[in-house]
Amino acid sequence: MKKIEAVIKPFKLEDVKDALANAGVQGMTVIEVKGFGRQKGHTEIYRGSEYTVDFVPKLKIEIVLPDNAVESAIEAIAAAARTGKIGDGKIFVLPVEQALRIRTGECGDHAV
Amino acid sequence: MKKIEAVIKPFKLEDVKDALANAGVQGMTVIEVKGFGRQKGHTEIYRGSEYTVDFVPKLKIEIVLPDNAVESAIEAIAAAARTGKIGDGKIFVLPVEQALRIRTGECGDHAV
Amino acid sequence: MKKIEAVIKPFKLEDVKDALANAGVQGMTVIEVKGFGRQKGHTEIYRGSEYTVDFVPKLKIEIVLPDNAVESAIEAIAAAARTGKIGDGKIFVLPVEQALRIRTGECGDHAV
Amino acid sequence: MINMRTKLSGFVTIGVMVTALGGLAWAGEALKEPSLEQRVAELEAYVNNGSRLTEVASKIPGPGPGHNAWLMVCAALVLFMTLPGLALFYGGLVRRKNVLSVLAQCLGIAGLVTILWWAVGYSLVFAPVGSILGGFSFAFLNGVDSAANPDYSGWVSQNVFSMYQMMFAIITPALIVGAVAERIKYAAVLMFVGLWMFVVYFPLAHMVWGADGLMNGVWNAHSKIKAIDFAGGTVVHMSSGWSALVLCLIVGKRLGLGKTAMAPHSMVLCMIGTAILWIGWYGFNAGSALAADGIASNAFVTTTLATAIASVTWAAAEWITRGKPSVLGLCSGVVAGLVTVTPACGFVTSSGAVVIGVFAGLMPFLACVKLKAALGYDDALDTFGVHAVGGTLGLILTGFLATAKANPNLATNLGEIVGRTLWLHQLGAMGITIALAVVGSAVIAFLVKFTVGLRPNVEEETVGLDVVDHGEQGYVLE
Amino acid sequence: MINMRTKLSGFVTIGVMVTALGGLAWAGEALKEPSLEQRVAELEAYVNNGSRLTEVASKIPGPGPGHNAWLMVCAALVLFMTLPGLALFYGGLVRRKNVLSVLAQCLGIAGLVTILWWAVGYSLVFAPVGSILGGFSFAFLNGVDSAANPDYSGWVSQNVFSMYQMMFAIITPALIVGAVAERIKYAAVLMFVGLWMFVVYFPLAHMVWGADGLMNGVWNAHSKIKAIDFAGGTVVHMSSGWSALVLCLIVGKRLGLGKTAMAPHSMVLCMIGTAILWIGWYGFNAGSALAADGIASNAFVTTTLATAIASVTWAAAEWITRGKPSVLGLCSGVVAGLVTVTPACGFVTSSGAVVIGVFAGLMPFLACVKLKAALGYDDALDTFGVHAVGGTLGLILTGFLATAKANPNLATNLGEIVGRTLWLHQLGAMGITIALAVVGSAVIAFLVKFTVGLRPNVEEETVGLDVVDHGEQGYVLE
Amino acid sequence: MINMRTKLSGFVTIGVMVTALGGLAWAGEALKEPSLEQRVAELEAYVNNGSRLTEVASKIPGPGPGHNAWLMVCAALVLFMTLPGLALFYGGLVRRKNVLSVLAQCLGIAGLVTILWWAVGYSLVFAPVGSILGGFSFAFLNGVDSAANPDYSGWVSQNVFSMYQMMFAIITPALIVGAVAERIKYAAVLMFVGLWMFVVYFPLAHMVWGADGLMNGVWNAHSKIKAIDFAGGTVVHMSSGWSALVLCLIVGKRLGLGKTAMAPHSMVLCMIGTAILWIGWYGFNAGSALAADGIASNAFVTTTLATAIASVTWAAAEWITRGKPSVLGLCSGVVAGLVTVTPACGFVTSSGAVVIGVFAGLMPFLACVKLKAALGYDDALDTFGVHAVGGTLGLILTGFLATAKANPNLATNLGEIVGRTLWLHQLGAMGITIALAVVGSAVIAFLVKFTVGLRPNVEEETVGLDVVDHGEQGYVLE
Ligand SMILES: Nc1ncnc2c1ncn2[C@@H]1O[C@H](COP(=O)(O)OP(=O)(O)O)[C@@H](O)[C@H]1O
Ligand SMILES: Nc1ncnc2c1ncn2[C@@H]1O[C@H](COP(=O)(O)OP(=O)(O)O)[C@@H](O)[C@H]1O
Ligand SMILES: Nc1ncnc2c1ncn2[C@@H]1O[C@H](COP(=O)(O)OP(=O)(O)O)[C@@H](O)[C@H]1O
Repeated sequence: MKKIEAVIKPFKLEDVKDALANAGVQGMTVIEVKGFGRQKGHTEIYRGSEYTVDFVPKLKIEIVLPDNAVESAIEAIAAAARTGKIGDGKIFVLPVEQALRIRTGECGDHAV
Repeated sequence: MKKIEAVIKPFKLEDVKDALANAGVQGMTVIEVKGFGRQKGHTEIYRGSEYTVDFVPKLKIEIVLPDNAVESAIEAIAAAARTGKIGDGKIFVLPVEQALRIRTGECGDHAV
Repeated sequence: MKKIEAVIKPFKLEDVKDALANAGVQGMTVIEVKGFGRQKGHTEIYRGSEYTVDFVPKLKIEIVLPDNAVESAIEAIAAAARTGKIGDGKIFVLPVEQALRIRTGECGDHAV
Repeated sequence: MINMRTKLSGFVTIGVMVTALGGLAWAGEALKEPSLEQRVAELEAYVNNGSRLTEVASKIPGPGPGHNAWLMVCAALVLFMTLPGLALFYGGLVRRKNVLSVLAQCLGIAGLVTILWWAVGYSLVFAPVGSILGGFSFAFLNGVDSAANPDYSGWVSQNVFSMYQMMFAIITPALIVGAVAERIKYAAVLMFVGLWMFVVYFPLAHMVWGADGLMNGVWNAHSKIKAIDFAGGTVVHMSSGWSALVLCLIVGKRLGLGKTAMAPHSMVLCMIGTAILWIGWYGFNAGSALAADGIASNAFVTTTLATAIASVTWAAAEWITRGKPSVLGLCSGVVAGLVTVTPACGFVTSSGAVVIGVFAGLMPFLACVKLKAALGYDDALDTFGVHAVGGTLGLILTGFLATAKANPNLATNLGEIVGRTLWLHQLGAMGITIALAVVGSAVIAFLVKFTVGLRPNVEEETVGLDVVDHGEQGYVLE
Repeated sequence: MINMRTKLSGFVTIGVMVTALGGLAWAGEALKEPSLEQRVAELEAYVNNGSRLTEVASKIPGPGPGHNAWLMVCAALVLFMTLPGLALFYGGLVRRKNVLSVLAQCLGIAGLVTILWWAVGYSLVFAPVGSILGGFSFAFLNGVDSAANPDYSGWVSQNVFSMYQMMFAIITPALIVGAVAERIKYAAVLMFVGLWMFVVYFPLAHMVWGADGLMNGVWNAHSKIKAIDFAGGTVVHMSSGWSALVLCLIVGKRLGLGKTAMAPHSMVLCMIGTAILWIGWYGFNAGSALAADGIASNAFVTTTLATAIASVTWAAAEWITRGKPSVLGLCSGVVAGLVTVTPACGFVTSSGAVVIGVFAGLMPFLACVKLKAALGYDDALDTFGVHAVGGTLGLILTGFLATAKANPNLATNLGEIVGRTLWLHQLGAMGITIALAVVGSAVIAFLVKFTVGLRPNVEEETVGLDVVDHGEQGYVLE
Repeated sequence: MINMRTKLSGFVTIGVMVTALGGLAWAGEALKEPSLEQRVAELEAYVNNGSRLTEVASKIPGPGPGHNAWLMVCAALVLFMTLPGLALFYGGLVRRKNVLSVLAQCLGIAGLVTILWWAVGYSLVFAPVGSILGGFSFAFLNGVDSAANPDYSGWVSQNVFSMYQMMFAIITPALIVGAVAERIKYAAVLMFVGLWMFVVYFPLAHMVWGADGLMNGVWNAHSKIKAIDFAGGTVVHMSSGWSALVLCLIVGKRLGLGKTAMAPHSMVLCMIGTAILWIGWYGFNAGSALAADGIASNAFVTTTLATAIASVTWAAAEWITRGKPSVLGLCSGVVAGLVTVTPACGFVTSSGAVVIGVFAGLMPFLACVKLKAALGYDDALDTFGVHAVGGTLGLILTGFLATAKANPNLATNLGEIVGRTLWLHQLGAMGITIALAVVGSAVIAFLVKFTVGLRPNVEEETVGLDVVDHGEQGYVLE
């Protein structure tokens, strides 16, 4: 099993979700994160004080899935999340050693 | 070392924390996440507009611990988080290569 | 490639970011988390009710980077985040199998 | 909008007068024109909030502008107490997932009670005749127009008076919801309140404030119980507070109470609500003089002093007993002070108000912090601890502190008992109020329980009432 | 400030009087002293809000305290409706990233309209002479001082009257922004509003409320269209509502509409705003009597009843059609009730108000829920559905329900048509109002579009207007 | 409460009268009955806010309803400014972890000052005799009842007057906390304020507003410094603003200033607070006429114009200098306008107010944006920049713009100097006010520093004052 972690632009979530559903992915977990990278934030001014907010709001999607499903999931995410502008985000793949569905106690590929 | 990532129902946090403490786990990190899976969200209606909120609020617990402690921790979480209803969540185990306690500089199993 | 996950005290973010930039790290993702560990939370009292808030707000920093950059990044984080007081946090290193930049489709070390 | 009414006003006011005096002079039989001296006397009566001339025609038959303006402002202020004052005070204290349910309850009660009040409520409380309940002559606000009703207020339009009183009828049941917050169905709240108005509120309000009410010590010379309650210690606070206790016992505790944290989701909202309650309460207390006269002035002062002192006292008690004064403590003290001075505000001097303020800071503090913990009922937002305890305390203190120095009206029907046995009559009023509230609420609560049901199921209560009962979320902050 | 003005007041008031009566008696030619009987008659005129004596010198030439106090309170209440009432009502309904843009629009409009009103607006609306637009004699508030202007209100300072009216001129364009929220440039809003005041508001306000206005049925005996509009169904709600529709069609839909969720970011703010609107609306409606007299009393009551009933009706409609009554439904009903009763409040009885309340709960509900879905325009916060539909509905219902029983002024110029053909005149006013608003707004919108531009670019709209147009965030909650 | 007081009112008012006139006629020696002409003259005096007859008994010895209603409303409005107005304005500008500490400070100050005011404060400010400080004859509000005190306001109850003035005494020290927000112990705030009232506020208020005050130019013919300050430019804004500067210098900068972001945690709360301040300020400024008369009307207008124009000016300055007008800029402009027009509002015409508005938008803008950056003090929420700068500016502009056209009272004692050397007297008042505030605050601040201590430790400041000092969190949003 692998874990895919994808950082994407927030307004792309719907598209990515749909693309993943089409690719057969049924479950995922989404986290609000702040991204630092090439894409820059904005400046806020409050009376005399100027603050550079140098993070950009992003969403991180985490999916654990069987090895053979990884390729298509990555493609689905990449296609759906791309706008071509800076800040589109990254996809990382990590190894997973074990998985368990709490409700049923199922393990491994069956659990995800 | 391994990292356990468990997605659970928010109101189970207290129980899981206690169970882990009993299993000897002393530290963990908790993140608010949105879950997509079999369990469905709800519908909101604002005047003419209907929105299906199809995520469910969940908590993700992350624990890094020595290899030999993994089994008992998984059992503790699974037991404490189970309600038997859809949406109880998942437990994943990932490999960790290194750990460091910032305060002391300790490394490896001593750091977690 | 490796993924560094560092849990730090929130007010250390600026310092850590700067240290990482000096160490050549250009991108990272930051998540607000709740930490449970040796450092204890606080107590709140509302009329008759007393609540022990036993988590401490922390930030988790996630960086994916080439193997050869890991060492210096860890050192940078550890140095910048240290206050010497309990609760300074942890640094974990996990293996990463693949990385992809969505915008360009670049893979591997070039993507991070 | 814009008017050049000036030229027409003679006409206007005559129109009003005919309606107003209909009961006094038979239509057709005109009253004599007043003399110049009588006209001056009537103008002075306006300034003094004194009685109109009844034996001659009035040249100023409409409402008196200063008093009428004041009561319109006060009516708006009392509505402001509920919307959004109480809604925020309570809404801030619940968990995030239930905040809208509290707002919906306050809004829904405002709507429901308005309809009941318009249809029969006002009549049952303020129409003659009866010592327990009024009649139906004012049903559908029939005949309740811009002329004054001299039984209650000589210089304020009766329709304004009716709205002013309605605002009290709205906030009272809304107070109850604090005790059962986070775990009661919306339909159950509405059904409970609908019945409760008839069984508890309308009779109690008539007995205490109706011109021929059983417990109207100040104005009804024939009242059996010579109790006094300036602005609603019995009718508003005791009735709601004791009913709240009964209802929360029957509804049961919130799921997870004692195990999961149920900290207020926004002390900021709670504080905003508190401040609005304080401001609005001037309409409630000083407005209860039904004129912008010296009695209103006195009530304004006593209200301010008791409230500020109760706030300091409560916070000081926290500081001493636990090391920290809290915003919730300061706010609770404010509300406790306001509640406790309510029955007293028009009858006591500023020194009396200071005494009340100290008691008001201590007793409800003990009730919320010690008594509730000891007895273990789940009065979620302390409606009982603040309103029942504060209201009862205030009623009794009024018995001891009321003085004709503060309010000369006390010298008329009550000259014999003020400063002597008045407190016994207050105890009598206390007994009747508690009995009616407790028995009435218990019966209604069981009725609701076995029809629409009181509680959501466990799943629903866990998810929160906002989504379950209203299909909405309080905040969408991502 | 402390004063011992008592000894000086004779002087004060004479100073005021000279200014005030300048137009009536030539400076230098003193009026005769009044007799005692005349002095008493004038005091009675104050109480009755009747006409002053013009043939003798007045001993009470300044404003009358009860009425003047009332209108100052009402002016503050109407400002309270916009700041923060409407700002929160709208601000809570947008997404988090645009909340400040709504607040900035309300604040900016308040400032801009104040300057225009001071410079020429007040004069164009309330100075003689003209049936479509007033003159320039009051420009820069020249001569508008603390004396009353008997053309409009005999016992209120004209400068207070001018501020009271200004608060209406502020809230009206602020209503429009609801339709185009979340996707219009700040500069575009200000430019649109600046022009719109001259093209739509000032003429319309003069026609309906100006003493010599074309559609001022109540007070202008020579008006062509004998329409009535007590507090602004045409001037405020129809004008803003119909303009909003036009503007939102020209601006276009929000990016992602129908695809991404655009749920209100804070129903709590929205409810606070609603409650403040309700409270403030007493200043709007009852204040439109321009005195604390019986007509104000009546307007207070009709406003309350229609509002509460519309709120219940809207929520009941939701409960029936979708199974859940929502806080937004209760709030929308409140606003719809307030809007719909606005033109009627001073002309109908409490029974009439109940009828209005029921319609006000149903028709705007249908407009917001069914009509908008059917036609597909993006009236983001339902300015059209509530204000245009409610205002138009109210105007027409007023035609049928107005009665001299509620307001004897209707018997003067309109005795022949009230209860008969009045509704035809109302239709006439409706036609002119809609035509002016629609055509005027379309022209201005295109003007703005081709100069400063209406919309931010896609990137900016995605990020949100708060950061883009104001460099700020609504909440920093980490 | 319901009343049939009409029949009793003669009695009531006589009771009041005996108390009220105690000082004029020896008890026992009854005044003569007034003639009909005198009775009419006294009624006219009520309408005009003129002086009562003193040589005969009054038939209307209580407060006058229009004026009394107005001042009760105004007292409530001024309290509304602090609770929750200022609390939200400041609370929104701090970081989330300190929001409750600001609310607690405002609430605690309200309670503390009420107790001091009741005990001796009112007496020290308004009781005779002394040019620097009053006496003790009104201690514990002794003798301060519903009758008017003709030294200050002829037609308003003295107890209402005392509460109205108390609301000023509450908001003034509450303004100071803005400068030291986020880094001062709760106990330190309370101790500082407790002492500051005696050292700075009570003397200053007496000197400026006391009938025999040193700097009461308008009413005290024997005043040494013939300064004028209508609603508190010196007493409220300069005193708090200059004290704030001193205190924030002694307390020191916030930890991490300049390094970590300290953006306002909720501009929405800040805007709500601003709007409430604006509304409440009508009570502050127009209420300072102590009557609903023409001077109040004028103050209402000048306040509105200056405020709106300052808001536009500040935002325009931002737009020009940085490309974006911000909500904080619009709000800051509103407050700056209100502050600056405060000393002037009852003395200048509407044209004067426009001039003040422009200056009020520019000078505090420069002070907050440029001066603070240049000098580097940490006036966290700009109490100095807005209140000291605005108040001082307003005081001086009043010296130039005041005119008897706006307020005929200026012609009595000040006829010689208004329009000529008045500004020199204003400078004198400025000097005394700044000296007293700066020296007094410095001494008290060091006293607090070396007893209870001023600052929390580093750990506590990092965690935030809400949890540390109050054991609560502002929001629990999970
Ligand atoms: N090395 C990294 N490790 C973890 N997250 C990263 C890394 N680099 C970038 N990110 C995440 O990806 C987001 C997009 O990266 P950015 O450099 O802005 O654009 P792009 O991916 O188009 O080059 C960042 O906001 C950050 O959240
Ligand atoms: N493949 C997956 N990868 C990551 N997280 C998942 C995955 N599948 C489910 N989850 C998480 O687990 C939660 C529970 O899953 P769900 O399918 O609703 O119930 P159950 O685990 O009982 O089958 C989801 O809300 C989501 O957060
Ligand atoms: N075993 C663990 N797995 C994951 N996170 C941990 C673990 N132990 C500690 N943490 C995180 O590190 C933070 C700091 O740990 P703590 O024990 O309080 O202090 P210290 O690191 O100085 O010993 C915790 O708040 C928690 O977020």
